[in-house]
Formats: sequence, structure tokens, C-alpha cells
Amino acid sequence: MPKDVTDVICPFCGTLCDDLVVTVSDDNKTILGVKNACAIGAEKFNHQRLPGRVTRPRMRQADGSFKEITYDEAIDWTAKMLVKSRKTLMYGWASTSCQAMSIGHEIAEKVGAIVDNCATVCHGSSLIAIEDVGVPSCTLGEVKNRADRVIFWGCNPAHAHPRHMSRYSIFPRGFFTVKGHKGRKIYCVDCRYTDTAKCADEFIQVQQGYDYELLNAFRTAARGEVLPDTVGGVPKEKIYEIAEDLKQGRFIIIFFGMGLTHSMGRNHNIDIAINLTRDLNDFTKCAIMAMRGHWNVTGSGQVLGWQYGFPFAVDLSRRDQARHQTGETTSVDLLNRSEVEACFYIATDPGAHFPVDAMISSSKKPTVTIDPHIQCTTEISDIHIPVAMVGVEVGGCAYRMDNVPIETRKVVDPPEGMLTDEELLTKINHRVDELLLAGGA
Amino acid sequence: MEKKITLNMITCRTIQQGVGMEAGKTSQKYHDACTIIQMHPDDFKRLGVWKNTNVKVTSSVGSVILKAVETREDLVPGLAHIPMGPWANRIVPAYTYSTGEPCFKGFPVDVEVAANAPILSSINVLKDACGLLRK
Amino acid sequence: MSEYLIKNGHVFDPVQGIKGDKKDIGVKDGKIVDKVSSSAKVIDASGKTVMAGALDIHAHVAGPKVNAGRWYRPEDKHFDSHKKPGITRIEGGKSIPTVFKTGYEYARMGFTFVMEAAMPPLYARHVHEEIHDTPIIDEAALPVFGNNWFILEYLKNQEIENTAAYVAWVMRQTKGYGIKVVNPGGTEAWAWGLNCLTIHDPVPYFEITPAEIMTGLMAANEYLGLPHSMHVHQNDLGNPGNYKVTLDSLKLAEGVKPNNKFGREQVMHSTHLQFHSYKGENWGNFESGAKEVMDYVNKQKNITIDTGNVTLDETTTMTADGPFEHHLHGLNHLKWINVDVELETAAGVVPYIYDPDIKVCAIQWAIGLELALYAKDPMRCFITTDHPNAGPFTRYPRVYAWLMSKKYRDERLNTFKHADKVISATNLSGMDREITLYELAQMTRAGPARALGLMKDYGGLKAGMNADIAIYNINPDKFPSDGAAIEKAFANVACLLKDGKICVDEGKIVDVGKKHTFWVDAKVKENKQVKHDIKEKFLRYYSLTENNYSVPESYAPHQHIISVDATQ
Amino acid sequence: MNTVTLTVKKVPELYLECENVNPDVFAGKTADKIAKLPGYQGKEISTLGEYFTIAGEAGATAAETKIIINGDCSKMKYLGAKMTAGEVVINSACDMYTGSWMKGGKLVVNGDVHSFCGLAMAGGEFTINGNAGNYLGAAYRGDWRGMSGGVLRVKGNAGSDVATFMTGGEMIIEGDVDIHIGTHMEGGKIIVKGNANRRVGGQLVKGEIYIFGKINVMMPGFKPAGEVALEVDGTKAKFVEYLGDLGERHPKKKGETVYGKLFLKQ
Repeated sequence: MPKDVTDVICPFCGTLCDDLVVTVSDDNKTILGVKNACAIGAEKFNHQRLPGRVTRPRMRQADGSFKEITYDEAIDWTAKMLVKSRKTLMYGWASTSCQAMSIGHEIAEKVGAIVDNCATVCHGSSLIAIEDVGVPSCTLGEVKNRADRVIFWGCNPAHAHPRHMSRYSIFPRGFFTVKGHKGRKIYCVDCRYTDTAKCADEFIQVQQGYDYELLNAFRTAARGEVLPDTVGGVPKEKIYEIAEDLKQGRFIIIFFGMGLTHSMGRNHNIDIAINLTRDLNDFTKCAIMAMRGHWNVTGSGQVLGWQYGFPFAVDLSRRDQARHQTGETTSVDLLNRSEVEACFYIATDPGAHFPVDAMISSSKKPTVTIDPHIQCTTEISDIHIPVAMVGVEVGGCAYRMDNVPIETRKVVDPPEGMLTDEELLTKINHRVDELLLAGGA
Repeated sequence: MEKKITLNMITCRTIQQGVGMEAGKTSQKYHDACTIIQMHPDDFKRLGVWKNTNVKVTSSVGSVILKAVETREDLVPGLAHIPMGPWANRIVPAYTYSTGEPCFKGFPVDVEVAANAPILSSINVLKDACGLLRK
Repeated sequence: MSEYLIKNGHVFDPVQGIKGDKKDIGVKDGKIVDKVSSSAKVIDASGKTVMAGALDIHAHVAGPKVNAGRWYRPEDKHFDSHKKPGITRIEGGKSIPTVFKTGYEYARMGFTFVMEAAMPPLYARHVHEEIHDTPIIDEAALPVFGNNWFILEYLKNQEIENTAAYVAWVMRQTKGYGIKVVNPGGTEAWAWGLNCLTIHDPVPYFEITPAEIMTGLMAANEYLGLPHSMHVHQNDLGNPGNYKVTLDSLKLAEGVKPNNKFGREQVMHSTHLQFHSYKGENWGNFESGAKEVMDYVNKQKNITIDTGNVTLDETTTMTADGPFEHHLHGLNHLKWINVDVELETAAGVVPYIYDPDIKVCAIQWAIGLELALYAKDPMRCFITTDHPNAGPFTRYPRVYAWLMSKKYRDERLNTFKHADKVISATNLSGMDREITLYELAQMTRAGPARALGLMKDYGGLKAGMNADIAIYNINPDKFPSDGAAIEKAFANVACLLKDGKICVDEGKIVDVGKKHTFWVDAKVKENKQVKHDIKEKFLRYYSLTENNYSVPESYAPHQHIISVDATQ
Repeated sequence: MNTVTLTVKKVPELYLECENVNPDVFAGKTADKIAKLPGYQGKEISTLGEYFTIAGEAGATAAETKIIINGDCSKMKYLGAKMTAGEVVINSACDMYTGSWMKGGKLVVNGDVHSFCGLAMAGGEFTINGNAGNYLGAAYRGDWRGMSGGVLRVKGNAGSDVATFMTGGEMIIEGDVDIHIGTHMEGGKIIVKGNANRRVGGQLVKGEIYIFGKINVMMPGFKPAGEVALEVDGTKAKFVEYLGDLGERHPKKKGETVYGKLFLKQ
């Protein structure tokens, strides 16, 4: 008899929808159906049962082809690489559990590595801004229950967080928001008229790369000071009008995304958006939130935070101290400058998401990639170690974009004999211990 | 004379790219979702091509062959978009302004017609750049 | 398990009334015993001070706001993140240390139990993840209730039984220890950018007052018979003139009787009282209200307090008092974090520099010391820094030294830039009292253990109690006259035994022991109304499902559950 | 003053962390002792002697010590960082953190420097006779206390995020600067003799910025307040004065609001 697993947490984006229902076969091996998930989330579960999934580690050979090796061989190779390298990049972590990260950090501290997560090419800018000016924020339920002004700035949840608008930000009826969408005014600021913009009451088209100037103009308008005629293509009358309307709101929330973090000025775009949020709190209530993308990237920041005090790009390469400098200990900079001797990728795919020059640099170093599936990075790595899918084949803690942790659920068994991230990292850790005790590789 | 236009490039997630990614990096869904460059109709005119023609997109970093399509999410003339992925990253400048974030959005590219040039697969576009593609 | 005999130490144990007598302490199987076998290892404590492991009744050491404070302050640890000798991990952070440093540093100072003072229920899993990763020390966490919608709705109608049933449910879901109240009503008001500054200010929409919230939660606490009392951070924190609000709040305890099986005698614990004992109308004529407040505390026996001593450092303030942090940010313009938590609470974080050259900071410093020095019953007054709010917990040794040496604190007082103004705004210069080692053991061991309902196992050295023992390099017969020497001795135990294992040896971590997470399982009669309300609120207002709210067992693998039964 | 001369004999494969190369650490040490000071490449701890030939002897104190470095230092970090006195002359390009957290003395780099140089500089003289990277004289991440004193002069261009959170001191860039200069500045003086790209003085609270060349895009939070004739770093000229950032908070002094000032040369 197929059975339903309820309250399943979606393992795709930072929205961490936790109301999925997954139907699994009687033997716990096959996913038969997924309810309540968005198209992307559903696809993630579907991928579990695709034929041709790799279930054992593979090593790349001189001719570029891969041969199957045992987990023990892969673990030994990985441990030796880590012990030998003077400085290793251990990047990824966004699709694994906090429990697994913890073991990874223990390894990093022993072998002298830099631990960096996907924030580095995503909301790293936001984290820099928060380091500089803080962040007044809230949980997503607050938005649902209270927000009457919602601003999407440089983010496109219709594509990147498909259920965000229906669960939290536009449509739901909450305690003080009984009218749902009708009681909210939705603004969208973007350089494109996105599908999210189409859901907004008002779309403000900003010239690409002029967000900082426009946010500065909003702050200036909120203080009643003079403005030039247009800023970033937006007429000053519009800016004054919106600034005034925001002051009239009871609870304002600003959601922002890659449109700010990736554009000119990066962290400063968020920094000034946070400052606008701060200013609006002199008139009413206002919060701001990063639309964290990659599933548990927030969790990686949290675990690094409580263990080392930095949210990403944590340099443990000296082994006796933890340091952090965005621009130096961040993955792309380390690769651009060829500052590391080996690469260890887990639960992410830099090959698909890093600029090519960084990957050219990476491809010249010994590399191990740990990921459930074949992806771009695995194909240019020396070793690919497949593992169980976290949030599908094994549980573990993940943090939502508003930093709320949720223990995710296992819905099916992983393929026979396949290790989980936690099991694999524990074994690598032990092998590293043995090698260090024996005096190196 | 070959026509060439300069555009301001941004790379972003799309839902098709997300679905394709979860279907697998070697899947057709992923390939179809990411091997496109979305341009404004005016820019098609400037370039003098029909939609769904292959073009060569070149930045300070390198070039990539993609299919030019009309935008679904409206762009202004002069602004172009490629869904994130190894094809987009073939031309994204790695410079980070010391912030860790490369230039994923807002860099100049040249677009020229390359109707008959083939589009590489996800893995090959990366391998090619890394000198690992066996020809 | 090994046996130890701690020989010839000067023992200070308020539980047995031992005041520095030379006594041997036996340890077997993690407990203190009267007799050990001849194979027991001898620890020579001659010329040293022996006390039970210390307990911190109020510190912010784990959870979302602590961690936000950690990672948004890289500058707090850029040059201060090193590995020390021993079996340790890298230790980072000055004002908000990492979990590793937190565990090690508490142990190095002789602490074995720390209460995380504010756990937002929605974030309980995070709090427990951090507690799990904090080595050596036992910990528990207090869920916050003072602005929770269920509580506000039940107490509006004086439904104590429903309140208690809901509290019991939350404590089970979150593995919580007791009832914490932070700025009752004011934090809910803050969700609209407002505040409740007196105990009679109505909470927007909910039409209830802070006084009613506190009174109701005290009643629910005693209805359940919890080991700890209601633990309150009162309204109007940090503002000149607030001592009146403080007295109003404290008076709510009058006539309330403790009901529990743990030997707890108080019904209200009023925390970080330093921040609530301010006289004057503004920062210009700001002065100490410590005397007024302590005069009341001294005569009202069912109240305990902790001090919240300002340590004059650069630190990071953090509290569930959201509106206060906004206010503070408005004063110093330093980076501000705020998190409003749906249906439950809020939190704010702002760095702060307690600059000895600033008059207000120096007065705050004096007020904290005055509170402890005015305390007539050291079993009801506990020393804290409200870590990290008034200063990092790593400064406890310095606070002890100021309290134990008039010379040391006068040196500090008289060298302030505005010494004259500080002296005239406070009473400290006229206070001669020096806290004794025995009183210190009351204020840091036996007292907090009793107030937390842990006196069976913690806070003393009687046979049968936990073998949590701190040995300090202090000879009471030659008590250091130099404040710096007192500080040094309390900062580095000669030896710390935790559950009968040597964890710290001459300041060096040699064992991380086996830490326990404490929580309270309160049994109540089945309550359909509350069950229904919970279901309803999760369906309609929470952003996650009821089934994903609880803290899984695996988050607290070494849990110690205290059961209470309120079904009778 | 005693002089110690370091000559690079081996270029590091990765990057060498040279926090021990400054007059404060060298003070009172012979060449032999200096050679034994540690240098770091990731987890590998080696010695300065492995990378440099060391000649001469340091003075008794930092103030009496001069260090001259020859050879390729472009893969060396932290040169002259945290120095409080004395003199350092580097005849090469250097990597990150050169002269960062400098409190006093004189540091001259005859070449380019990478990012994060002169971070939170509090005193002394730091001259870069080449180009500088990003975050020159800025605050360390998260800190609201950037450059607070001393004089930092760059003969060439500088990158982005120059002088973020500056609170005091003087910075002169004789060439051009990239985006974000003087962001969150709350005191001190910046002089740019070339052009500035965009976002000059964003979130400026207090302090003065002088631009001799052009600004690509002016921040909307600045408003003109007339023309003034000034002498700036030896140049007499007319400047248009702007007040800003009007979107930012500003302190009050004697009831008057104190604005940040931007001067644009005519």
C-alpha cells in the first residue's frame, strides 16, 4: 500500500515550505507523487527516482572517463588530499544538513581549510551589509499576519521562490490582514517587468545598476529634502508619492534579492535599503528580508556563526585561528587568485554557478565533489562521491530564509549502500585523524 | 559586414531554469531553459535577425553560443538576460570588487549572429573552457 | 568511574553552612560522597578555596539573537579568535563568544550550569542546536511568554488553567525550563512600532496590561509547580526614572505563595535589576535608585533578583525587548538588528560601548555594585552581567573583585573622568561592605540553585549532590588585597570537576565531560480548548505546521527531564 | 636609526602572511633572530629566513628601526601592518593588508598594493607610489571605525570602497577612484585629484571630500550650496560646495545640523 508522508519540508529554496505531502511506495523506495510543492520542488523529488543515478564514487582517469571506486578508496583519497594541501577550499554546504556541516567544520579546523557557502555568490553581499549596519527584520509569519505594504526589490519570487507570495507575502489572510491581498499594497522595483511585477499594484522600473541612487532618493524624500528631477529613470514625483505612502503603512516589509546583491555596489545596495528600513521605523513599523535562495545556505551561516562567529568565508587555514574577510577568503576570490591548493565541494555545483575563470582555476587543482547527482562540477573533479539526498532520503536540520530552523523529513530510503553526508564526512574525519596521527599523508 | 550590437547583460534565475536544474544538469529541460539569451524586440531589429536564431555572445571573459529569444519578462531595449547556469557563467566576469560576488549583473556584451554555430552541452561548455574537452 | 578525594581545601558551602573550614570532599560516580575507597585519587587543595560549581541564572549564550550578534560582529573577534592549549576548538569573540569559547570560559571560571535566559519558542530548535554544541556546562533555556498571543488571549479572561496548559505544551515542544517574561505587552506593541512603558499601559488590540500578564503568569507558574519562578525583565528598561515601574512590578508578587516540590521560595525572579533601578528624569540628572529598589527587595521575601553588572567594556546588547533596542540604536547609531517573531516575541541587537569616560556608564556601573552590596540576603541576590548586555560573562572575576575589595572599586570610582558627578549621583563611595567568600558562594552557587529549583543536585557540596566542584587558587587566610589578584584567581580555576570528572586543570581544558540539557515536563489535565486553539493558530497564523514545531530528541541527546505533575 | 634590509629570495607558491615584518616585531632583534620569525602559508609555518635574505640589525625600539624590502613582494600580505613607529620602504608591489591598522611611523611602497591596505589606519604616514586596490583605508568588515588618523597618499589610482567609515585623518589619491568612496564617512578628509566613478559620499554623515576631476553620476542626496575658493593639497581653485548626504542622519552642533561636504573643482 502506498502511503502519504505529511508535513514534508521542501528541499529546494529558502522558503522551506513544510506542508508537502509525498506519496511513497510500500517498501519506502520509490516516490509516487508530491502534493503542495511548486514545479521546482516537485522536480527535486522526481529526480530521486530517475534511472541512471550514480550510486558509487567515481574517479576521473587520464583519458577523462570515470571509473567506479569504493567509498573507502574515495574517502582515503579525499583525506590524503586534505591533509597534504596547505590551504583547501571547502565550499558548498547549502543542500546539506546542519549536522553534516558541523562535522565538515571539524575536518576543516584539523586540515587548515577555508569553509565557504553559497552565500558567497548569492546573499554574501547582504551579509556584508548586515555586518556593517545590522538588519531590522521579522519572521515570515509576521508578514502574513501584519504587512500592509510589501515591496519586492530586485527579486522575482514568481520564479525563484514560487510559493512565497501565496504562503507569506501577497495572498494569505492573517490575524491583522483578514482581507489578504486586498488589504495590502504591493510594490515591485526592478529593471525588468518581471512576473512578480505583474502581481504588484505598482511597478517601479529602475535603470539597471541605479538601485543605490534610487534608495538614496527614497531616504532623502522621506526626510523631506529636495531631489533631482529623475533618479535612476524614476521621476521625483513618484518617489515622493511612494515615500509618503510608506509612512502611512502600518507594517512595511521589503524583500530583496539578487537584483541588489549582484549589481554594481553589491553590499551597499542592501546597506542603504536597510538604512531606509531603519528610517521608516521612525514613522511606522518596517522590516526587511533577504530572499535567501539555496535551501539551507542560511543554516550554514548559522552553524559557522555559532562555531566561529562569521557567517561565511571562514578561513581556518592556519588551524589555530578563525578569520573572515569577504574579498579575500571568499571562494571566487580564492580561485581567482589561485590562493588554495585543493578544492572540496559539497552539496552545490560551482561548475554551473561560478564565473568560468574561477572554475578554470579550480580545474587545475585536486578536487573532490560530494553530491547526490552528476552535475557540472562532478565532471571536472578528480573524485565524485554520490550521497543520499538530504531532505528526501535522510533528514536533518535546515534554516529558512528568516532563520527559522526546521528538522527536515526523510521520505524514502536512499539507494542501497549509499552513504549520507553525515556518514561520509564522519568517515573522512576519522581517516584524517589516522593520517594526522601517523604524521601526514 | 557582420553586425554586432552591444547590450547590458544580467543573469538571473528563471523557474524553467530551476525546474531544469532539479531535473538534472544533463537533462534536456535544463539545456532548453538555459541556452537562451532574452532580448528586446528592438534589439532583434538592430541586430537584424529573427527570434530563435543562434548568436555569439562575447564579454571581456569569453564567448558563448546561445539562442536569441524574445523576452517573456519584459526588458527595456539595450538590456539582455541569460538564465543562470554554466552557459551564462561562460561570460560572467569573475571580478568581485573585493566582495566575493562576481559581476553576474550589469556587464557589457557584444552580440553577433552565429546562426550555424552549435550550442554546447552544460558539461562541455565548462570542460571546453577548462581545456578538458577532448575533441 | 574514578574516585577523587579533594583534601585540605578551605570549603565554602552555604548548603551545609561551611564557612572556609578545612574539609575533605569525596567524589564517586559523579556524585559527592562521604567516603571514598583507598584507590581514590587525591587532589591536594591545601591553601585553596573549594566551592560547588557556579550557576549563572541569566545569560544570553545560545539561540537566534545571540548568533545574529556573533556573526554580524566580525570586528568583535578579528584579532581574538585563537585556539588555546588543551583539547579545544578555536575560541572566538569577546562580547559574544562562540559556543566553544562559551563552554570553555565558563568552565575555566568554575561554572557548571548556565541558564539561557530567552528562548523564542519558534526558534527553540536553534537554541538547542547551540546548547548541544556548547561543551562542558549543563544548560537549560527559558521560553519567552510575556507577549505570546495565546497568553494574552487567555489572560485577558483570567484563564489560568488554559494558560498553564499552554505553557506546559510549549515547554514540552521546545524543551524549555520555565516561564520567561520580557517587557510584558511592550514587545507585542513593538510589532506596530509602539511600547508599554508602565505596567498599566494597555497592549494594542489585545486589551490587557503588563500587570495582568505578570500576575497571570505567576499564577500559572505556581499552578504548574515549576522548579523556577516566573523570570521577568520588566517594562521600561534602561530609562531614567524607571525604578518606580520596577517597584510597581515587584509589588505584584505580594501575597503570592510559592507552590513547588523543589524548595524554591520565591514567586518572581526579577532579572538584571541594574537596568531597572534608575532615578532622575533624564540622562542629565540621572542617578542611582538602587537603595529604593533594594529596600523593597530586602523586605519582600518571595522575590529573587540578579544584578546585571556593567563591566565597562565594549559589548553587544541583545534582548527580547525589541523597542528598547530600537531606542538604544537611536542613541548610539550603531548597527541594529531586530527580529519580530510571529505570535510570540521579538528581539533586538545593538553594540554598545560602556565608556568609563561617560558619566551615565559610570553611574550604571555603580548601580550594579550597589544592588549586590545592599542585599541583606545573599541567597536572594545573584551576580550576573546579563551577558552580554551589561558586559561579557568573562568579566565575572572582575565584578567579584569589585564587590570583594572596597579598595579596588574605589580606585575605579575615583578615577572616572566624571568621578565627582558619579559619586554624587550614587551611594557607592559611602559603602564599606566587602562581599565574603561565603556570601559569594551564596550569590553564585546555593542561591541561584535554590531559585532555579536545582538545590537537590547543584550549588552545594553535600553528599549526594552532583560532583561539580571548583577549586580556586585562593587562600582565605591570605586573601589577596590586590583586586587584580582576586580577578586572576577567579578567572582560572586550579581545578574544575564536572560530574566527578576533571574538566579543567590549572586553567587548561582537559576533558569536555558530558553536558546535560535540562527541561521541565509538566503534566496537566487534558485540555481540549487549548488543543483546539493550538491547532487553529497553526493552521491560520503560524508560518510552519504544528508537526514541525517541536524540538526532536536528537537535539538534546543528554537531556535531563524534570517532571512536575499539575493534574492533582 | 638602524636599517634591516630584506631581499626576497623565494617567491611563495601561495601567499605568505608577513605579519611579523614590521618595526615593532623587529625591534631589538639581530638578522639571525629576524630570520627565525615565522611566516605562514596556510597551515605551513616557515620562517622569514626561508623567503628573505636578511641583512643588518634592528634598532632597540620600533622608532629606531628602518626596514627596506627588495624583490618581488606581490604575494606577501600584512607587510608593515600594525606598525606604530619606525620606517618601512618596500621596493615592490605588495598584496593585501599592507599598512593596515598602522598607528605611526612611515611606510612607503614603491609599487602597487592590493585590496584592504591601510585598513583602519590610525596614524603615521603611508605613501603608495603606485596604484591601490579596493577598500583602501576602509574599516574592517562590520566595524564602524575606519581610518581615523594619519596621512595616506596614493600616487596612482585607487579601486572601489575607498575610505569606507572614515572618521579622521587625510587621504589623497592623485589618480582616479572607482565606485563608492567615503561611504558612511563620519569625519576626516579625502582628496581625489583625478575622476571619481559613481556613488561618491553615499550615506555621508560628516567629513569632507574634494574631487578635482569628474563624478560620473552624482548622488541624489547632495545639493549645491554655492562656490568657494580653496587651496587643497597645494592647488588653489574654485570649488562647488555640496551638502549631503541629505538622506542620512546628521549630528547637531549648537542647534545647527552638521552636514558632510563634497567639493567639486570647477
